[in-house]
Amino acid sequence: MPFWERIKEDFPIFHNLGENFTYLDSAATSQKPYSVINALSDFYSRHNSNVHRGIYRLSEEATDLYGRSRENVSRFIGSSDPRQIVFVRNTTEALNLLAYSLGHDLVEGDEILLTIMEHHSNIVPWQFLQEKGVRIKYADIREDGTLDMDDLASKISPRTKIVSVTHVSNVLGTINPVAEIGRIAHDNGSIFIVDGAQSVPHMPVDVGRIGCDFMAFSGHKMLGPTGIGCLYGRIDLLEKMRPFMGGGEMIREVYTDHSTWADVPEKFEAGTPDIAGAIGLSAAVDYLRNLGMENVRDHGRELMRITFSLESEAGIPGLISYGPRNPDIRGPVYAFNIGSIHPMSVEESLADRGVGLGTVVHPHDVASTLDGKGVAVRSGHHCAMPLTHRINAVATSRASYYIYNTPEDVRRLFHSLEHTVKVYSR
Amino acid sequence: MPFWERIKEDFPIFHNLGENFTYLDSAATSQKPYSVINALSDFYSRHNSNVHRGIYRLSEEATDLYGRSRENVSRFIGSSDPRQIVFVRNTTEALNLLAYSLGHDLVEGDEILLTIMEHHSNIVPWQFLQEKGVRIKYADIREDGTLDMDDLASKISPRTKIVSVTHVSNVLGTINPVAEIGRIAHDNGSIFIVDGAQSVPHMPVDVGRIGCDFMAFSGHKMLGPTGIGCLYGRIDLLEKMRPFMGGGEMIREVYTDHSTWADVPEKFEAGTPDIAGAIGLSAAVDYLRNLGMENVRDHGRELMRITFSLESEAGIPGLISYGPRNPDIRGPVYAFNIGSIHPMSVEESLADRGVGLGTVVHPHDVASTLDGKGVAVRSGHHCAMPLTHRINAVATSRASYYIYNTPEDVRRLFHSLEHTVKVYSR
Amino acid sequence: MTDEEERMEVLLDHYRSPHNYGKIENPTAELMEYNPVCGDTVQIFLIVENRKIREIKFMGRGCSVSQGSASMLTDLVGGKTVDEAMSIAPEQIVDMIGLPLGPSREKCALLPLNALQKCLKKAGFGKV
Amino acid sequence: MTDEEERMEVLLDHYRSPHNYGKIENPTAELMEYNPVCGDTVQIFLIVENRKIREIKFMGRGCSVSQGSASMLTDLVGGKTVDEAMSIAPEQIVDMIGLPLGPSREKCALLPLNALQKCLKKAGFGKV
Ligand SMILES: Cc1ncc(COP(=O)(O)O)c(C=O)c1O
Ligand SMILES: Cc1ncc(COP(=O)(O)O)c(C=O)c1O
Repeated sequence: MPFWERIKEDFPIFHNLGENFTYLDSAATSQKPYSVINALSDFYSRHNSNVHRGIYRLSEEATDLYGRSRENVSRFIGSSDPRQIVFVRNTTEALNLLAYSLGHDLVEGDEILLTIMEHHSNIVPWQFLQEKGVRIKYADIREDGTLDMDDLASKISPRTKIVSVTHVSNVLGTINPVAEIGRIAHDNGSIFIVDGAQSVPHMPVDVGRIGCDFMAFSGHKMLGPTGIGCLYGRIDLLEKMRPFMGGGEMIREVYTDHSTWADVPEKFEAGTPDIAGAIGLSAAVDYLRNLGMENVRDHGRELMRITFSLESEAGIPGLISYGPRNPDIRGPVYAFNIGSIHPMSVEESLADRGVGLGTVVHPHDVASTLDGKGVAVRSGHHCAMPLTHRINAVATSRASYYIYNTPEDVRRLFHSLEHTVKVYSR
Repeated sequence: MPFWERIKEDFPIFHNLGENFTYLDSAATSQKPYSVINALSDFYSRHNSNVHRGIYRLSEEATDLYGRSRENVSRFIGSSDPRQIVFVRNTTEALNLLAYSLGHDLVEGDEILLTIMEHHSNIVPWQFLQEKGVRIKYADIREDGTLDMDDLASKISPRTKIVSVTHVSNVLGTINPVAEIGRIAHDNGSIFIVDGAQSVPHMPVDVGRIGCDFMAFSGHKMLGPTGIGCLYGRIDLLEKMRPFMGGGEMIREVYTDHSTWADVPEKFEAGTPDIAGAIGLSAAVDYLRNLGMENVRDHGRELMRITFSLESEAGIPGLISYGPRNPDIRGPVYAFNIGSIHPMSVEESLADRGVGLGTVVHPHDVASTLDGKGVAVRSGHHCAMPLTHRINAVATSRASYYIYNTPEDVRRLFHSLEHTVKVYSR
Repeated sequence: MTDEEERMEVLLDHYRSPHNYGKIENPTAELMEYNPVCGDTVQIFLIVENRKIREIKFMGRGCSVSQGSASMLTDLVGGKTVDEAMSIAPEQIVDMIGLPLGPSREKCALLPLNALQKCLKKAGFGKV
Repeated sequence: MTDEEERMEVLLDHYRSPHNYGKIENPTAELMEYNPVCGDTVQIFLIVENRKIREIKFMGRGCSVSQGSASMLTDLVGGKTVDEAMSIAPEQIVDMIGLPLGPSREKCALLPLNALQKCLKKAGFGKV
């Protein structure tokens, strides 16, 4: 078992920002251990050169390091072939690649099935296809913040070409039953895409067992550098797909009137890739594998348990929190509000009496007051506006945990929340 | 004046790989100084968090650093407003963004005018538009490797919606008269795009003086990290354009049935950007500004002068080199061959006698033999197949220089070339 | 109480019991301003007579900074001329609140001023 | 001369005066293989009789490694059975050349073998 209490020592930022810094925004981006930062420096200081096409040794070294990073990431998510990993900037680019490439073949009346808890990255790229008459449907959630599987089943139709679902909600923390959704999608003949942005960093993920056709995730949320992310895709599907961006590296031959494409995955990696980023991500994968993803998952679950128990102990007036209460189907994300502020409605506005009444603290004020106590949480719609509206909130505050967080960090959250309520109810 | 002879000391790779390492592949990617590598480490060790939307201090710091990087890059290329800088992965993505966004409004019969010396990044994205009937024309080059301006003028037409031209050829080194081409394009009512991948790193570039509507360039070729590049675009045009990728950060509001876009430049930056990459690029810009871009340009010109003079002194049998001989219209790129190997032609094949005869050394053998002497050059088509065919070569070898290269490096190139010829003519 | 705590108290008073909160029927001008980054909203209603702000009300949703700032601003400009209102500088609002805000909360603080000045412009009282 | 220099000499001899260079009219099978990364090309012509390679020729464009390897390979397989040819492993070619190649030049070295085996497959002689 990892020594969770000592993990912060591997992360220079905790050393530099000191004892009083409590980082609870890892769902937005994670901190980076020395090993990842050093992998970047080491690449630039010893191996830096462009990949592919160079036949001098340095370039072969860089190509080799880049290729090994791909293999490493591939193994990490249970992909049987490194060619199934396309390096992109982030989850968002991975999903856009799919929306552009798969979307090209969709026609008016075709349907895409999402859920109401999707991140904007898994909504907006598909909305671009609406202009050609493609329709988007959203599976709803139940009262407890889980996905309503009946609603999902009822919204799938013979026209549903794509089902794209987040593995773990970045607001509710809900872990969706993706293998089951995959069966429903495949039985229906639909392509099944999983947004793994919040799962790959936090739990063992095996694309084979999930049975997804594609999975998107970001390096920066799993200890890796910014600028690198991955699209996993089944090789037979990637091979059939049209490329997304055109340019260097992704071609076989270019003539003035036409071009032919390189093999997968290069076909989808136009231009000089983020070579150092891929190498940094590989170092992050090594770090996580060394901890053990089962352990990482247990740690996250334990922090959620502590969160729920401190929540009841603290009894903060007006505290509302969102998402499933069962830590087994819950990622380490805790979104909450102090009092509920509904979106302003123009119809009701005559009866409106403002918001500054009772035990209601706006999420901004929560984040700001917590920040004053050294606790970094995010507030807003967390790039999930449809979900925020669905739970009838203007915004939420969100604490999200990762491997370096400790029970003490959770205690600090609740102490600071108590302080916040005091400030705003004076 | 910078001490050119001491610049290598600022680059850890030269320290680590030692005296005998002569890096002549900066047109593919440049080496990185300590200041850039340290900027990355420093960000991850002290300021790392996601940008935008966070109201805790750390996130405001990261947002501030990211914004300053944008301002710094903007000033560096003479842009009057930082909102005109969109951060992308590389030149290739910048040009794809344009091809997708501007291309959306093109219709059958519309024309795009390129030159035959373009990099694949400035060809393939436009070829994607051929499927909707858009036509691509290529302005030819003259015998001396300069752009044939008469040919360009003759190929522009009322249907020409876009003129997109490289500022400096990555094979011939030709510096194109972009301001003049811009006038021709604008007089014709065409949008004018400049591929600055090989100019921004090597000479003072002022988008205002050039008068281009858009310019694309890559950080990794100008001392910056991999994974970050820029699209400069005139603010009024960017504001009118449709977004490229959809997702987080680029939206104002997302509803289940539609979304609205954030302001420029965020509208074009979907998902978590390469925050550290942008900060690293800004450090690279500081380093270059400190040297002085006029000095950088002089240094490159001087190395080309030395190259031409060593070329004539050495009198290497069969040596052919490409591109203009006048260092004033020539970037620090030197493509050459030892003997000429034409592409294999099926018609001539009966008369074909192979290539292993006379003083002909294949570019691969050149690069490989040079590598044995510690000299790193690239060989191949340098992502410019149409140009390579145009100059009737199967491939070329290319030495390309940057600020850390010295006259001694050029001498090593020619010594090693002499050695190469000896090996292959024994 | 420190100076900062005192100013915080003032802001919170405005937030908890906002002055000039509500709607004006048939206003001279009305405008809703929205900060997409955080979702804060301020809607301004004005009655202007002889280039003077005779009445101002607001409604809104948001944090203590945006709503408190709106309350303080409406106190400040009631009875002022439109030219005076148009010439209020962002720094004045930040000073009026008097708390260390940081860039994103500064945007919250300035939302009501932006709404007011846009509203006046929309009604044709912008400087020429 | 070192061992490596000697092997280099052998390769260069094959490169400068390739064995079996040229075209066969009406071959049993013919195939052109191309390495898109570097543009090297090898075209193989075969006459097969009774599952034996009676004649093999090649034409090509490329570096000493790809063309030298083609020359050596055609020497090697002339007269062999198609099964023998199909069972040549990549390592044998690398050993035959006997020089430190590195990954990208190894691809050059293997281009002729790939061409040959693809050509045989195309002609129906692939293992089932
Ligand atoms: C002229 C030119 N344009 C575009 C590119 C593509 O740059 P990147 O691979 O960084 O996208 C290059 C670099 O190879 C280049 O030299
Ligand atoms: C579920 C989910 N999907 C997608 C994303 C987008 O990730 P990125 O910004 O790295 O593209 C996020 C991160 O915010 C997320 O939580």
